[in-house]
Amino acid sequence: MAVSPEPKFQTTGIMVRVLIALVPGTAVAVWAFGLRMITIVVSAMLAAVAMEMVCTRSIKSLRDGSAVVTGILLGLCMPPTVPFWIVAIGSCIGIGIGKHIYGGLGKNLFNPAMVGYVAILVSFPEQLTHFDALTGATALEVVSHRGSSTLFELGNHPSLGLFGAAGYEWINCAFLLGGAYLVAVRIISWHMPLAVLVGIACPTVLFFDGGSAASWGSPLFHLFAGGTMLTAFFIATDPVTSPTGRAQIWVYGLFVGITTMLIRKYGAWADGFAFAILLANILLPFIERRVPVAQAWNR
Amino acid sequence: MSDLLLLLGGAALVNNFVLVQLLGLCPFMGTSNRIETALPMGIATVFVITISTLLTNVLNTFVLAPWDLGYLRIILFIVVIASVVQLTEQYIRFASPLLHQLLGLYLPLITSNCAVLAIALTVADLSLLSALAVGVGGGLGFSLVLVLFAGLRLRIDQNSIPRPFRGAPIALVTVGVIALAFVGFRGML
Amino acid sequence: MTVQLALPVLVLATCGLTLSLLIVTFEALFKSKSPKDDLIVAVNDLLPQTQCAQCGYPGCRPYAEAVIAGENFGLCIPGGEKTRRALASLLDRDLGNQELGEPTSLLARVREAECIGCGLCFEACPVDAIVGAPQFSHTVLESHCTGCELCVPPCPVDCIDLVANK
Amino acid sequence: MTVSNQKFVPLDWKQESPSALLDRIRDAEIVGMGGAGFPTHLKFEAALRAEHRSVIANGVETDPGVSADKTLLRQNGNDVIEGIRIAARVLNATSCILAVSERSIANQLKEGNSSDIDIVEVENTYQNGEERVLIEKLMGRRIASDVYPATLGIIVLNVATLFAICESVRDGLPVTKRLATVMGHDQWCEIGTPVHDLAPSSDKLRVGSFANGRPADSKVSLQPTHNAVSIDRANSAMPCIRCGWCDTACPKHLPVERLLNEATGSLSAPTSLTHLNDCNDCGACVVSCPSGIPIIDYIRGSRDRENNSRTAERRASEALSRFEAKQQRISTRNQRTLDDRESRMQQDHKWQ
Repeated sequence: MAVSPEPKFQTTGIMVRVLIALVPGTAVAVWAFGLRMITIVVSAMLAAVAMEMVCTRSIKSLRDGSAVVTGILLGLCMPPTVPFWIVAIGSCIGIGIGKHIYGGLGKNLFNPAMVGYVAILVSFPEQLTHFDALTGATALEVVSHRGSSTLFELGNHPSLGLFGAAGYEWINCAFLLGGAYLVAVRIISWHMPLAVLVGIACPTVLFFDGGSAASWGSPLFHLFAGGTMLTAFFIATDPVTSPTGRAQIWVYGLFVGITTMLIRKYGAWADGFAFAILLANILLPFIERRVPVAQAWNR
Repeated sequence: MSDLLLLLGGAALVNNFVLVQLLGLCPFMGTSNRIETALPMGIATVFVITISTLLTNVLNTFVLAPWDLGYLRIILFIVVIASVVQLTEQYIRFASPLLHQLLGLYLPLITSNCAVLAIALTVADLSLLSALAVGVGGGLGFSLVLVLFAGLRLRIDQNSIPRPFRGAPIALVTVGVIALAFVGFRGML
Repeated sequence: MTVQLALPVLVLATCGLTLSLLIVTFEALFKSKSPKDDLIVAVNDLLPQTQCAQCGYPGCRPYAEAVIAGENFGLCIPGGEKTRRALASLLDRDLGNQELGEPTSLLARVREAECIGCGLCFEACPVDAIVGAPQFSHTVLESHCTGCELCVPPCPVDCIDLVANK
Repeated sequence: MTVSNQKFVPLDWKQESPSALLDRIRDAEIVGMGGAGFPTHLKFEAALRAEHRSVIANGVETDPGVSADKTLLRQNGNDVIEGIRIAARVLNATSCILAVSERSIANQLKEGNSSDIDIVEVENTYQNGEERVLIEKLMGRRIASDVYPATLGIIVLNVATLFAICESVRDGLPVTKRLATVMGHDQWCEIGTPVHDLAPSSDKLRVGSFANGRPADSKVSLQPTHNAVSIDRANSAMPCIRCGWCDTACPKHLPVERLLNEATGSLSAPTSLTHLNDCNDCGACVVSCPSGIPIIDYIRGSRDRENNSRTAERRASEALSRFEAKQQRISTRNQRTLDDRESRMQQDHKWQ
């Protein structure tokens, strides 16, 4: 029998490869922040799966694995000190309001993981932004709220590691590795991650002035700080809430990168990737030019 | 000049009248299910807000403040806003009857849009220029979110949504998530 | 005491007066021209143009004018449910529970053997879909016929019947 | 398509004149069995008008899940070769090519035959089975999408069609059966038998490959163009996750994901008809879809709806213009009678 060209992957095949790509990042996160990170990610995933079963009243829809991936992504955004019940609430909001209220997989307007994350970030600010003794405040917070001291004076602050934020620089390297695997296996196209990373790098390069008081921080620092790589390779490339055309992908990615940087520099939040993704989802119908604005004009 | 821009940006994004201060929700929900009504409504609202902010600010600084008739503010502002809306409606009926028919009830509804009165009241004591900045910013913020929301509602697939959430409930949920996203702008200015 | 009372009344009166004057001048200035001809065209475009008068109006355009003036927008039988919903969404009226069936598009067909060539159907057809010389048998152009059934009553020998349009 | 089943007189095609062979093909009502179902004799007549002609036998079967042509070539390869020779004789073609997609078939056919037909192996990528792509690959000529290759003298015939030609000319048999992959294994099936008798099963069936076949309800019977019958994969389709893989797979670069979502109603902005008409039902998008959605059914559905509403709009606007012309004609006629009466009133009569 001749080899008939079966489709590249079934959707379950996609999920397996995405999970494989997430393993290195999760491992480094556990190494950096301690074993508690495992329980956070697992509880996020279990809550997501439970909510999926509640919403669809069947386990059939677990096949496509979107609930598992959403749960893990949400878990990885969490700081290590967050209580479990908050993470569970985040997963339930993400899967329930982020996805199933719109009619299940493929119909949601917003990235479920980000809806859950922003919901708990906004409603439980104190548990989600302060960190334990290991890093004190995250490097991002230290850099953006450091008042007048220059980057150099900050050099020996515990939160600053070799070239990025202490634990975070290795986590981002691991996600970069996982992301490269996904691109190699052609699950995601390289356009979106590159667009996001360019979006993040551009403002820092433009405004880079040698680490003075008002500087944004070095491009390298921002590329390997907070959730940059996780956003670029795993969150921005969620197929349901990201565009398909090449030009649209670049507009979407650049918008996410630049908005993340704006929020990091001027906003009150330490890391703005979650808000940037949601804002990009709001703009998606216009980015993909599927809104008949011309028709409305000639009324 | 730059602080005027900051005022405008702040009113449009950081404390957006619809999403952060939750004002003007009824025309927002009413006209956003079709882009043909959302776009003209947005433009009409920006126009009404700008003109009424101008008039109310002038009235306040030259009439109400010197004779300390502050308590007349709400009554007077509502009269001004209502007449501005009436004028715009007459012009729209003259310019394009089809648009007038399309907007239908929602055009006169701008008078009862609490965002318009809220802006007029908040900027009453400011200087004319900054009042205008906040007015235009508030109006632009309202219309921007209205048009974006109309675009989003096109993507909602009504028949795959669970039955109790169809129509207005799913729209309110979506507005909630948009408001969540706009929290990202907090602290920017 | 009276000054405290008179001042606010004075202020309100003058504002009210000036604004109402403004409105009256606007009303005179921008008197809306002939009622709504581009609106009529918009509504007319939605109708299937069969000119069949099954809605009780002599043609599609009179029915469009009537609908704008408030007539029930569900009378267009050939348009069926699709036209009814389109009219409702254009004029922002609620659909109500009246449900029109799917329009079955029909075609008139002349049994040419029995046709006596009187030409009455030629006069009756609103869209000139029937051709034929006096005293010669007439026939219906299927590409032009809109299935409005207006040619059936005037035919003296009743040789026109309606077939489903495939 | 009714199938005539009266018998013919077997002909010795080496002596018969090309026109006699052509008449036989016309009488046997042979149609292309590759998928289009175009009457073969019309193709021949079109090709005869070109100066030099060549015959290409299309054994490249890249439809996923279908192996009918391959099995036909393995079992009756020689009849197919003879069919090619008959076709070559009818057209007195200058060159004959038999394209196959498997090395084992190519080798098996090569040893038994002389060199007048060169057997070429083409790799099994999805697009190669399509007529124009195959011509470009074999002869390096790109055919414009609005020109029929037959008019340029290049005739592409499916191997099943050639087998039918051989049987009708050499053995005088009518075309009553064809080899099809039913539920995964190949069998000879009578043309015209209802599909549900061929593959009795509860859930929905699909005729042709799952890439560009059609759903088969109870009334559908096997036609010469159907090369497979299988369970409809759409039953287990998962929702569309807008991954865009169908956009990259589409050879015509259409916004397939947008067309699909507009067809299923989850996107309400209407799309332009040109995209829908550009699609030539190749099914590459269905093959690439990770959720197993029969995208081609939705696109065909929305294309028919779009075409019907377009013709309805055209007819409505024409009817409107004719109606206005008639009103105009009547009013001028009435106006003329009024004017005549008016002018007659003006003349002074004899008794005044």
